[in-house]
Amino acid sequence: MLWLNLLLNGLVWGCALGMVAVSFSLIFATTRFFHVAHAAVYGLGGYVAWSALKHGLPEWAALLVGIVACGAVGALIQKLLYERLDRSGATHLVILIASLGLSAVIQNSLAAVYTSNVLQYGLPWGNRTTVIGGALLTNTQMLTVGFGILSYLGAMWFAHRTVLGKRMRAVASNPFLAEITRLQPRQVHIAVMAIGSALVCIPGVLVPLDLGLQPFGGVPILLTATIAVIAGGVGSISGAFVLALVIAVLQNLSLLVMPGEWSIGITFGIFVIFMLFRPRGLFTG
Amino acid sequence: MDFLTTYIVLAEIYVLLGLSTNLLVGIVGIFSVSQAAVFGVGAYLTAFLLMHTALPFPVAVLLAAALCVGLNILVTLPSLRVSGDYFVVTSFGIQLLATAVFTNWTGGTGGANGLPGVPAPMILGHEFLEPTEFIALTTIGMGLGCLCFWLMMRAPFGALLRAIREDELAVAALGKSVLGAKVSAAALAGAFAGSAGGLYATFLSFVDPSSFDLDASIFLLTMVVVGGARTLAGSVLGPFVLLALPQILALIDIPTSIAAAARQLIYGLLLIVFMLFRPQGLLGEKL
Amino acid sequence: MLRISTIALALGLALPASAQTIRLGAVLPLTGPAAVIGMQEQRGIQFAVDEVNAKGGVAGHKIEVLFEDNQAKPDQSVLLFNKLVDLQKVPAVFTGYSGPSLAMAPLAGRKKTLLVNGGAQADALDKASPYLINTIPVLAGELDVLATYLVADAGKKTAAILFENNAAGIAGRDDFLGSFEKAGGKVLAQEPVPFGDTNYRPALLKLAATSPDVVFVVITTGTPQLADQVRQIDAKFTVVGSTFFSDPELIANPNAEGFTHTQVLINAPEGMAAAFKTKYGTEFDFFPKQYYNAATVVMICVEKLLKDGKPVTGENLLAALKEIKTFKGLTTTVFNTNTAATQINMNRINGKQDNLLKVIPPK
Amino acid sequence: MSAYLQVSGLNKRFGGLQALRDCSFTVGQGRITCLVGPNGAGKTTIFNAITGFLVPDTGHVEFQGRSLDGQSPQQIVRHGIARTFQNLRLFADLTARDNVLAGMQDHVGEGPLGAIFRPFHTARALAGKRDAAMAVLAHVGLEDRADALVRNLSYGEQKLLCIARILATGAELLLLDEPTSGLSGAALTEVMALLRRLQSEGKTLLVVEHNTRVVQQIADDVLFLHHGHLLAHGSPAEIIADPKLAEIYFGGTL
Repeated sequence: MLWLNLLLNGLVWGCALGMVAVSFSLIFATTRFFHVAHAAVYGLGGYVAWSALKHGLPEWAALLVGIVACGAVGALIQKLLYERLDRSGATHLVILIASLGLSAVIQNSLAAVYTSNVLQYGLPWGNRTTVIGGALLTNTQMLTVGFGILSYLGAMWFAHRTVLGKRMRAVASNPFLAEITRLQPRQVHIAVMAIGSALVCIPGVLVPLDLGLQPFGGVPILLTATIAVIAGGVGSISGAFVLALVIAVLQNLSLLVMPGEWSIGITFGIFVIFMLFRPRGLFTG
Repeated sequence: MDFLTTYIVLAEIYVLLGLSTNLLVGIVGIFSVSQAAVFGVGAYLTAFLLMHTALPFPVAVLLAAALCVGLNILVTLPSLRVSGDYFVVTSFGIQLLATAVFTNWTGGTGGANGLPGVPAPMILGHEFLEPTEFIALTTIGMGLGCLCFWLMMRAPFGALLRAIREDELAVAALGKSVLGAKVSAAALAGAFAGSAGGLYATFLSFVDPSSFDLDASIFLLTMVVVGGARTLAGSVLGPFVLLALPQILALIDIPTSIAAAARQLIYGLLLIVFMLFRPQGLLGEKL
Repeated sequence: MLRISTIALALGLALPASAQTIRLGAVLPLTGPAAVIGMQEQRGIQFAVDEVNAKGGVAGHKIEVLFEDNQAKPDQSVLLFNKLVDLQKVPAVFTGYSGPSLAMAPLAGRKKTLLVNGGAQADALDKASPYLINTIPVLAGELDVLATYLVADAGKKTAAILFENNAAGIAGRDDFLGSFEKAGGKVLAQEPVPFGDTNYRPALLKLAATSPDVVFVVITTGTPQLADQVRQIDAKFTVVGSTFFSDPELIANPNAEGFTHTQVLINAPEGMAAAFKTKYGTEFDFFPKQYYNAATVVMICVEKLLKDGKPVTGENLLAALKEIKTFKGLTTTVFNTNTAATQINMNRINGKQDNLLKVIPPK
Repeated sequence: MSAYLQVSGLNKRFGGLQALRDCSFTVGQGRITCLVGPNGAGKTTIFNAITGFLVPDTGHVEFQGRSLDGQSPQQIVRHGIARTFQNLRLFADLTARDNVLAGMQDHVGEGPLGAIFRPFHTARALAGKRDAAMAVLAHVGLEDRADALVRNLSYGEQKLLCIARILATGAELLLLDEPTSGLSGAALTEVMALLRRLQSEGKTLLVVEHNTRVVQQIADDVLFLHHGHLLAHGSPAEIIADPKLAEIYFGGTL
């Protein structure tokens, strides 16, 4: 039953994609900056964890080091680059170009330091498989699903239950009002960039654990994730996660009816048509 | 000195693309990240016409440019329904869709193998093979492009586009068709990109999807922004500077093993520095 | 080990201390997704040249290779080719990847500069230009050997193909499809994978569903990830591949057990592989070896011209190559045409060893 | 023969809000009619409905006997109706002259083909239009500020430029959205004088106005709008004298 395997594979990939989409959605909805360098931070997380592992830290500690590092880098990016640009009245295009430049800087630094070869984490337990309902799942895949759901629930809890989360949604819903009230949007932006960047480290480690580490690996994943965010309705965390799952499953199941090379093209094709009729996304937040 | 003439020929082709991108992104304010896709269609179509039909070079390029006019209008129409940030992602989508078609439609575009053996331009019996000859074609092409851009900006059409960029509603209230102006601008931008594609394919005699992917679109955007947004001078300066940059950076002797990655890193740094301290680029106006 | 150094010593020519350095060019993808191969190719060339220079160079002349990064794009390749030929007056340029090589081929002919491809195997390269020489057999020759071995010797009837969606992958698919069906087999299905994407699982699942005897895989990077994923989906078919499978990292991977592949015979003496690893920290695998061999071929031609007192130009290099015809670098490379014919072995990976099954001499 | 401008039975609902409720009125040619009413009474909504920016749920608009229903803003401007905006919406980065030029109709070279293939004709025509723009600026007293960027003009000057810009369209019915708001002293009198002068030159003005003293000085007729419905109409004296309207408008007598 090829379709079951493809479906499962799609759900696993959807969870990884969902984590990238949710983290991007948190940032994009609040700051409205098109943070393309999120793909580079995703890559950075994987390499930091890889180095921590090579220096003898246990797996969970290496992941933690990656998460903290990405969070710090996210906050720094907001403080030193985006905030300064925003204050000097930069338009969204200017901020996007700066973000593209930053992405090139980070990814090429990784390529210079770690070479462009496909690196392995070399953790044998990652590949061991267990049979679930007639389909084979590796430990890494199960971890990805686990972390995916955890991240989604965590993001929802954060956005709706915590004070900072509520402030974040306030700033997202009315940036102008936030400016003049005591919400201090600048602080919220830094916090949300830190949290979003920290969260993206998790898929940044789990995906390469399964598929190998490459410096330029983050860009295709982020583009698909932005589609999930936009199609799901900016600001809606559920929208982002659900759409990520839908896109991933569709991409995998599309193999049943067509050769693989068209699955990416089809995804973007459907998205472009979708945007023409539903410009504000499904679950407008 | 083929190296210098090749650099100038490529820069002049990219100036045509710079005019196209500047017109859309800088002047009309449609933030398109898919100009390289239209450039690609121009290149593939010209190559196809020259390789499979008896059409002379000028007719093939004009035909390709005409189709790109239509294509660019189609590509920019969504921007009328979809606002700023959302259009960026749609534009990313269009570019990736085009790359998927270039890479997989082996029948038409030669797929990932690309299309080797594109014949050199043949005008009035003279074959433009060497860069020293080809430079005449690109100089004329660029000249015509700049002339059109300059005339257009001086005419009421340019004033109308600038007004639209500031406040579409006010322009409509003054009895002007905003849609008509945007479609005309997209048509002009398409003609520039299509003809640039034709020149590119016949100069290299080989085209493959790598020249028309997302990186290429981002490179076009960066050329316009660094050279200078919204001005003719910016559209001309940008390509010459950014094409020379890798050669200039090559003069700094970095250990070969990381030299290339370091150069791309410096390239990225330049982008950030420009956006922080001179967002209007070298010769442009504020975006 | 190298014949060149021994000849130079034997002649004991008292050459002027600062004999003029001979400069060669190289246009390779050193950044971007294609860099993973371009960098290995660069290391292969540099390693061969450093070794020769350490022993006094070619007939006393030091060799220097100028590397340019084309990011695997044709316009950059043409620009940098012209730069190397015009400014640095190099007589020969190394290239990788089919696209850029095809873009530079007409220029090489017009400028009479030797264009040396040591890694790309697309069939179009064979006749692209008289000045484009391929020191690695085009894929068609290699896959013909593989297909006939699978059907005739191993009795396999049905196959499926997993190919990377780029020039090398598509060439591989077309050649294997032709050869396997000519040899009497039947290809049930084929599935592409985007270049640079190491997520093979969906494609493998689809191919496994057609339950073929073998799955032919033509991908340039990520072979270890492929092996892991084949085991993860508990696939019943045997995995077969081309010479890209002779990658030490893959051979050492337990999941690669039973992988059968052709190998363009190019093995490095023990000391060299270790020396390469200490110098660059990466394996002396397929691409570095191929470009080490390509560099050796070019240097042997240079040495012949110097000995005959002829100027080292592209034209003379091509003539020298045609004259020498058979080269004893890392492997015996025979140039009946522009594309080398080399000995091809059939190997199977067992117990982390790449065991020889059958030897097929160059035709 | 129906009135110069005939608005009948306009209704428009935005979700819960009934912005226009069976609103009907007429405007006489050559008269200055003031549209008065508390904030949110639907005054700007009426302007949007007349000028084609808003399609009413029901109701009709007729201008000089010709129906405007379903016509695009461009077509309506061609018929001779032009409006200004409460928040001005001038082109800040363009000069005063360019703002007026943007309002002028039938430019040669306003499309790409004309601009590129008939450059000399375009240049000549543009020179003519520039002089016409100067005349319009002179008409409103801004001739010495022609080349100043809008962002460098005073608020009063910007208000005058808004009127100049719609004059450039050649419209005969001018819909002015609070032309005097935020002005006082000399600037206020200057604008009021301009409005009267425009009337004397045959223009018809429909003016949204809050300042009752201005209404008294310039209005021929007054339309009192409340909750999207025409509550009353008549001479300024009648409307202002009516205690009920004052109650609604000010919550107390004048």
